Amino acid sequence: MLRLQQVHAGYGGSEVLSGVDLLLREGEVVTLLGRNGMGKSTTIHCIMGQLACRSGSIVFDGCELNDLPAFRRARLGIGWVPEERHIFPNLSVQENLQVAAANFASAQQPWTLQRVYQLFPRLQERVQHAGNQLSGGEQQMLAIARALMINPRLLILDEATEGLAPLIRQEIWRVIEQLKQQGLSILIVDKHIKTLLQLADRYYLMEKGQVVSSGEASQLAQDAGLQARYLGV
Amino acid sequence: MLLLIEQVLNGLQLGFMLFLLSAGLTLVFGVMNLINLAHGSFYMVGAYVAATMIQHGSGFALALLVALAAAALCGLLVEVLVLRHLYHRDHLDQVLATFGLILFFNESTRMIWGRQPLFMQLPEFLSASVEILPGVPYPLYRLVIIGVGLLVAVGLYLLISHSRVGMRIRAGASNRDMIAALGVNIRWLYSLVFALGALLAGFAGVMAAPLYAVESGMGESILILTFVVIVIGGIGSVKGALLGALLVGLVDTLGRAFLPQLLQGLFDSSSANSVAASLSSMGIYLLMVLVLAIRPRGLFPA
Amino acid sequence: MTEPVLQTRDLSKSYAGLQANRNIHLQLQRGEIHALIGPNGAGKSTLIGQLAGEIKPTSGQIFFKGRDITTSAGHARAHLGLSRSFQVTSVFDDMTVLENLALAVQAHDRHSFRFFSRVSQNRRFNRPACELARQFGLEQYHAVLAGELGHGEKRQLEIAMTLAGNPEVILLDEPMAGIGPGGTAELIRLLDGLRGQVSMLLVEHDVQAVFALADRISVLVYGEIIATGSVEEIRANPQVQQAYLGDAC
Amino acid sequence: MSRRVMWILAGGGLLLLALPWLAQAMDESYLTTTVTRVMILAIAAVSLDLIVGYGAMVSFGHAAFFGLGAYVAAILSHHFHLGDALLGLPYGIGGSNELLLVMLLAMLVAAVVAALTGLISLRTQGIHFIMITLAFAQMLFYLFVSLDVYGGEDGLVMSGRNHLPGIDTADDNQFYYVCLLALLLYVFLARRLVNSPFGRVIRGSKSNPRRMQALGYQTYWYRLVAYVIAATGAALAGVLMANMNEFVDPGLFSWQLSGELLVMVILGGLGTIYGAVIGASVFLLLEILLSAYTEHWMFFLGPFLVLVVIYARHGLFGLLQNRARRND
Repeated sequence: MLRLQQVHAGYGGSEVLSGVDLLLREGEVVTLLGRNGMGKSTTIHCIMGQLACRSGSIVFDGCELNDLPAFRRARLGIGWVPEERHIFPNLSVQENLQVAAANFASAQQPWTLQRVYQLFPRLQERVQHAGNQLSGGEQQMLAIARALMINPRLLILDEATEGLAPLIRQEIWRVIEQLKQQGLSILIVDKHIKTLLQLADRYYLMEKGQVVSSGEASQLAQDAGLQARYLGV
Repeated sequence: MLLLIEQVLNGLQLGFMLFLLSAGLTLVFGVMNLINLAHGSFYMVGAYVAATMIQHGSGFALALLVALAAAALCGLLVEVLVLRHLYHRDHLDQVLATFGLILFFNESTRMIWGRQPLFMQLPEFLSASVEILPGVPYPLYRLVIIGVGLLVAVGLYLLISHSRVGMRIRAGASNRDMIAALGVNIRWLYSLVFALGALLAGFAGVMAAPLYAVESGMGESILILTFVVIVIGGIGSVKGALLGALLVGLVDTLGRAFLPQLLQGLFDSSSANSVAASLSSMGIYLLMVLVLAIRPRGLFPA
Repeated sequence: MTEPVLQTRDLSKSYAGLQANRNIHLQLQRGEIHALIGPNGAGKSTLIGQLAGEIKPTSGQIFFKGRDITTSAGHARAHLGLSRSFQVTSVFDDMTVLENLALAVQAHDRHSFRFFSRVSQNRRFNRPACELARQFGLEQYHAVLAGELGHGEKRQLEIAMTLAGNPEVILLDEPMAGIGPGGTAELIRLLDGLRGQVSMLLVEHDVQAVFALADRISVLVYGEIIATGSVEEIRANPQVQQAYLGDAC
Repeated sequence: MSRRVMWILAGGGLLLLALPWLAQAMDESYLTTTVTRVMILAIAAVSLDLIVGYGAMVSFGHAAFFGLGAYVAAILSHHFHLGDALLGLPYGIGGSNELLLVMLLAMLVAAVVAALTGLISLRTQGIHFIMITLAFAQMLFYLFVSLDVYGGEDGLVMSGRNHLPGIDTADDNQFYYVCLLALLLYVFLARRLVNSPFGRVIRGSKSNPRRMQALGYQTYWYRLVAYVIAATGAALAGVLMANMNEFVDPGLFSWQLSGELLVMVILGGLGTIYGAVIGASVFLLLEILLSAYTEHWMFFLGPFLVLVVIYARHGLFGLLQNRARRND
């Protein structure tokens, strides 16, 4: 469904990605691992069109994404929950959701406000609050809910639970699990490796802008040596 | 007292006209972060087209429609041909380019319509006076401008606060990249906002045509006032533009009307007149300096 | 124990109802490298901003060399000897490396209302600037525009500028961000070389760098310091494991 | 700066030096006064470049100081010829006709006004700064429109140019050299200024104000002084302009003139000093050339400016430097 081949990219004079290969099949949950600054977010920015690739190709559903502006990529059915969340601060919760609402990918069972509120009951309590009045956890829920409102076929979560209190974190994991059950393809980045490896089907491990290891998530879960080498402290 | 009511109405009329101009300008600035000095040109286009239509015997409604379309079209062309290349540029580049556009538009109108100002006749049904109070007649047309301004204000409020497009405009103003990542075609949205702003400016031009001389360069004198309005109101805020426009309209009109009398108590009449004249012309600028000295980002910073 | 060179008392900051940090007691001893770690959004940048004078605390006090500087402006703190670096590299892109450093040196002159002399030939600024460049391995870049430097060199310049005028305390905001392992090793070596010369408050995500450098570590979570101690103490602290290191180790 | 650019500048300088002779030889003596006007506006443009190009303080009211300088000259001359005192004060300061003294006073007045308005303006940033500087200029514009004592809207005629020892300022050629000297001196001083310790602080404040604060600079005061210095430059140009035309009117304060000064600076290339001179020359000469062919010259000048913005991102001087660099 999504295939990256030899993607190179960077900011200004520095190269952050030096040849990233990645594959994600329909219905799969794939996690992108690695320490800070290894190129996970940059990879996602390239997929979303926030950063231009210098070379290489990114294909989604048979479409070469490199030629497409960001909004076309979204319309192909890629939902994005950015690391910084980027909630629209001056819009209410409901407006943050409505602003995105669209069914470009013509989903069978489109997401509606009701469905989203079912998923995140907490958001329903705060419908009229402005985006900048929400707590970090609520913002994260809203960011996920907003991405769902465009009825994506692939959901990309960058630092899905960073900086969140444990209870909220569990809530987010529960929702992601639920989305997985519904058959949504997911590409996810997070720091909570254990939880991630239980959730994900496969993993990609990044180091210095390249994928250094990939495979079944369950395998990595057992490979303490590999974990320590690339992820440990 | 009667004079006061009349002058307040005059002030409101000027205020609402300024609002029509400021709304578009402030939106364009707030959403696209673009300084457009050529905004007054759309006002001029609206006035010229309407005046010409009327001179050739067209009805007022038709003239209005064609003028609005012309202004919006000009706006669209300017956005697509020139300004689109400047969104990521320095404000200075935008100032230079739109200054160039002013020269172009002013000279174009001179080439088409000549140097003589045009005058636009009011249609009869608008040229009447109404008694606002027993024995106090007031030109209907000015009241119509106030009414139209109010309607546009309400319309814009509904559009921006309660429609999908409005949500996108507000969202785009705070985070352009995110709104694009949600599948919104930001280019198209920008063109739309820009054309809407141009249309409102053209509308103001049509409204102004019967009151003032229609001439090349008419856009610039009012443009400066418009900038004062949006800076006072807080750039990017339509609410601020409304408040700022009414403030500027009232301060300017009332200052001109009453300052000479007020100052006559202090000075002898000839110097009172001259001081009053300069003070009342400076009034709105004093207002702006005062507002910015206290709130450097205007009354309603977006 | 001697009096800390920099300390905070009950420092708090809230933005429109959101608590960024709360009741921070932090003590930086003279000469130590003190690391501040914690997840994103834990309030580290807010704390640095408060210490540097860019963010006004809602309540609490900051003491520098025994003196209450809570209300001093940022530039005044710099003159007292409290200097900072930025998380996003913040150099003067349109000036050369040497100009960047010389400008940092010049800041410690009494004033710069000198309108006629050629600043590029000013020895008093250039000599310490060259010295800093040498110390940070930037000699070969003297005449290169800072904007054209590689990311790692830019980082080094960023920190070199912080050291102009011999400050007593430097606040380093994520110096290792995005410079790759080679650059990190080099920077660790450089900072290690400064040990004892200058006290450092180091905000850093790269825990390995932190463990290599820090004398003491404070852990900031949800705006509060949940632990302070030596590297071993922090590594062993179960609360820290849970809150920050997550289940990664 | 590359050698080729140096040659071009030197060539331009020589041409300027020889211009009055050339003009006479070609029997086109109006050229001399035209170029005098260009040089005077170039001084004003250079002074604007000091703050816009080096300090990112985009003033849309620079003409205010230009106008102030001009009016100081005209008013002093007015009282000098009437033989009465300023502001009707019985024992007050009288008028003056000494060019150097007039210049000094004009710069002083501009400095005071700039300091007062700058105190407020510099609290704002970006577009707000643009607009507040415009507001102050408009206020002065209306002030002088209503000052009936000094001609109000109609302006004030000077009875002859100011006096300069040893020089007949009434002679257009000699006045030309006075202005040329003023321009060269001013460019020299401006170059020294931007390369001084103060200049580097101003450049730093433009490039990264937050870092400047963190380094220990109180940027506000440096910016204010730069603003005042720039104002005095414009006032100097204003004095010369009043002398050249022997006439002043409130149009000298107009926002159009402020806008044109900005255009000259951007057109020439920001933050280079020489660029401002080139920009002023090209803008005014283009205006003169085009208007010789068509009365609708603005129809062509407008799009030209747009094209310069879109395609020559660092102005004409930048274009020149780039070409030189490519050829070297």
